[in-house]
Amino acid sequence: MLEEVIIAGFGGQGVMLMGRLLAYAGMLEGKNVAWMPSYGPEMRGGTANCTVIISSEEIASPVVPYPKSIIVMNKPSLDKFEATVQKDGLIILNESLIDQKVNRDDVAIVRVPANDIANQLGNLRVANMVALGAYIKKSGVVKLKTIFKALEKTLAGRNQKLIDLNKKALKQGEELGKEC
Amino acid sequence: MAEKILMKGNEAIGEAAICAGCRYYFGYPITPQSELIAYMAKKLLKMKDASFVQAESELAAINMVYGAASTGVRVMTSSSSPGISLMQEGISYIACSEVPCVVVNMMRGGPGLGDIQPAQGDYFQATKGGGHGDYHLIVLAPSSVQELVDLTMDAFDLADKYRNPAMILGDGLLGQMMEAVEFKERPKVDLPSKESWTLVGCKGRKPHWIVPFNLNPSVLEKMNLVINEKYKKLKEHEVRYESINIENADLIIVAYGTVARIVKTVIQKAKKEGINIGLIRPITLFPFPEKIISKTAERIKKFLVVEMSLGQMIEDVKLAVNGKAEVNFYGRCGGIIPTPIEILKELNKYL
Amino acid sequence: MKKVFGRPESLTETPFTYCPGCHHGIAHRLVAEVLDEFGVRENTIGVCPVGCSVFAYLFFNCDMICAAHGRAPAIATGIKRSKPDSIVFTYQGDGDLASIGTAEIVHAANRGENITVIFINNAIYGMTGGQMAPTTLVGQVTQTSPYGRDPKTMGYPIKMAEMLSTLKSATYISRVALNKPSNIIKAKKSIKKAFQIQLEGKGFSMVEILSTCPTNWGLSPIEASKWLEENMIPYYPLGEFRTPEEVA
Amino acid sequence: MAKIIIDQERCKGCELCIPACPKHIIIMSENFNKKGYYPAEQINPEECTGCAFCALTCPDVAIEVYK
Repeated sequence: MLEEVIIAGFGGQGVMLMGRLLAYAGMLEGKNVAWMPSYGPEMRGGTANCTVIISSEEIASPVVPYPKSIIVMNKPSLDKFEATVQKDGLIILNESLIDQKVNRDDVAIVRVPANDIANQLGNLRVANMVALGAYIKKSGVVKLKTIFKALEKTLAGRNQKLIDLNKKALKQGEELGKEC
Repeated sequence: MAEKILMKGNEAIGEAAICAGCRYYFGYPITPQSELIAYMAKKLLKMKDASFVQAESELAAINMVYGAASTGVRVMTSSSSPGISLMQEGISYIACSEVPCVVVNMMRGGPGLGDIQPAQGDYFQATKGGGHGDYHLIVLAPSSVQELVDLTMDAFDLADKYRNPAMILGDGLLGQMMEAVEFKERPKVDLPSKESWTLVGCKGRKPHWIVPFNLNPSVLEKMNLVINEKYKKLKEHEVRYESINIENADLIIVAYGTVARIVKTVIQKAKKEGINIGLIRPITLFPFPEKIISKTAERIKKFLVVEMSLGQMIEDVKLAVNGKAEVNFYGRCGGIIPTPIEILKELNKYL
Repeated sequence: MKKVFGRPESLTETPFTYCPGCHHGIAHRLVAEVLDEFGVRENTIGVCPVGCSVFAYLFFNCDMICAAHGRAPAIATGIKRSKPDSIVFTYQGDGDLASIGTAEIVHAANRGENITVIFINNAIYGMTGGQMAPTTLVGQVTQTSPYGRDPKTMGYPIKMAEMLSTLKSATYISRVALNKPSNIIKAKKSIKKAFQIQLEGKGFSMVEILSTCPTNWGLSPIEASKWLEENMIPYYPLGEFRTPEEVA
Repeated sequence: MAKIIIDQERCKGCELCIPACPKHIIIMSENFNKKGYYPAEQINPEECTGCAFCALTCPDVAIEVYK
């Protein structure tokens, strides 16, 4: 198997963390993984993105111009990456912040009101986990259980409440991934 | 088996250095390798018999390395292209003094201040000396985070073995990306004692001198010849490369580091189109794997060199091929990474 | 009769290569005597610079390393950090310390590196044949200030001891001269104090030594000593600019 | 009783020891040494007090003092 996903949003939306959790989970499930950020001034400006590759084979190019999936957390990210998604690929979009139509009819699209759900959970910052939960369910690339494990390792030392909240958000996202 | 850890390239180098016994680091922040200096600060400032200094400049940093190395400890610095240029003075002195150390260059786009995206424009600087005078570094070119780990550890051994500075030549992409790595147990290597030359106080012996000059030309020539003997030995014993499908390919691509990984995707794509491509990936850039290239050129008559520069390693490939095959070039520069599709398009021109 | 003055053990037998009357020899001897008196010769690592004293490794009877021009304090930092129980000193001229190596000396002092710096200020570049130094006096004629140093375009001579004594981490900074026996005795005391501070682990120490360069000044050694007294000392006052008492 | 020994071959004839001597008993030799310098030499040795000012001033560590 080979999954190549680009996760994009604005700085502060936690897209880098989403990617890292995904890569971590891939590793825990015995796959080859690569996580690559777009670094530099871009990180401080409007958009940030990272690429995650999960593969049962040796990972060749870490640069992915045409990903199988994208998770876009804001409008500029959809504008930037919409056209690059491979045919029969997957777009997870944050419906809360993106009101425009997607012009692709050859890919699966999952709309997630990530910010709204996060808001209901009491912390806007877990919108990223909602979107990630939906992506995990839809793509099946790793198990949600493994993401939980990765979460515990990554956020080790932080308070348990925060981990529980993130898990809750992931589960809500998973539900949304099921529905479509 | 050691546990796998998900790590950023830059941090993996730092951990590998510490595993290799490096307790001294002197450096100056520069993108895209700043995670490495931060990692060393975090670790070394809490360790006993260790030291970390954020130097006032790269110039000072490399000279702190020079000083520490002269006492016989394992020591490292790291930077990216413009910072490495500033270090050249010190590197030349270190090479002349035959003092081992490890220098990491995570290359970025140049020349000048350039940009902060990955590039391979420092190949000439790294492999031809870089500073003034006749000297070479041992240059290792990793192409994955695991190799950053393994080659960093090897770099310390090679530096000690040959009393010569060794360089890890990576790029911003390798430094920034995360992959799963293992810090494997390594077999003990027999390395020469440093006792005969280190500066540790002259108790019970004559003073040692570390002197990177001699105003008598015939003595200086002899010093150069002694150093040159090491380069011959390096060429004989330490050449490393990876080869894929070089027995009966239609065309051989020569690429190193990040580009070599992209080329692996090209090879997969080409195979689907019925094109048979081989790869020679130099792992040591100095000593350069000229023999395998020369041997392959007797059989396969088409070569394509791909670099993130406007053509630097191609000169070494041409010297190795020595007219026996056609050598073509494709490169991007300024921080642009070539895509598999454009390389595929390019190589179709030569088939 | 007992020998009361002779060659210190911390100097090799090699005759100095300096010009007749050059004060480098006196400064070398004083440092060597201090190393002898503390009994630390076998635990000392010296860093020599680029300039006339590039050959200092031939004269000091301890482990020695040659630095690139200006970089001695950085090398000394590396040595001291990796071998903190050793005694480390740099021996630098005014081109080395006050021009090309200003960054290195300022930051070594500012980090409070536990090293001792011997800084020879003779107001001129000696080895390259008498060009203007950052410490060349106003009006002083050199190869590159043939009409005298003009502060309008060449700036004023840098007072390194005063400059560095503004740094909180510098523990001991003094200026001495070698132009007559009484000053030489004071210089020795100051150098001893500087090394004492290093031995006690108290941090950065520097002794600026006003010295002559008869050859490039175009004066006899005796005239040069007089010139130093009349011209250098008024601009570069002698004394201690920073002492451990102040730091504490 | 005091005495100095000037190493004639180390001396570069810089003359710094001459004004340093409070007894004015050091002069320059009329014979040059192997390096071609006129080295310093002592006259009236009985007047020497062993103050060592000459040795202190000598940049070539060419003077030994005995007391």
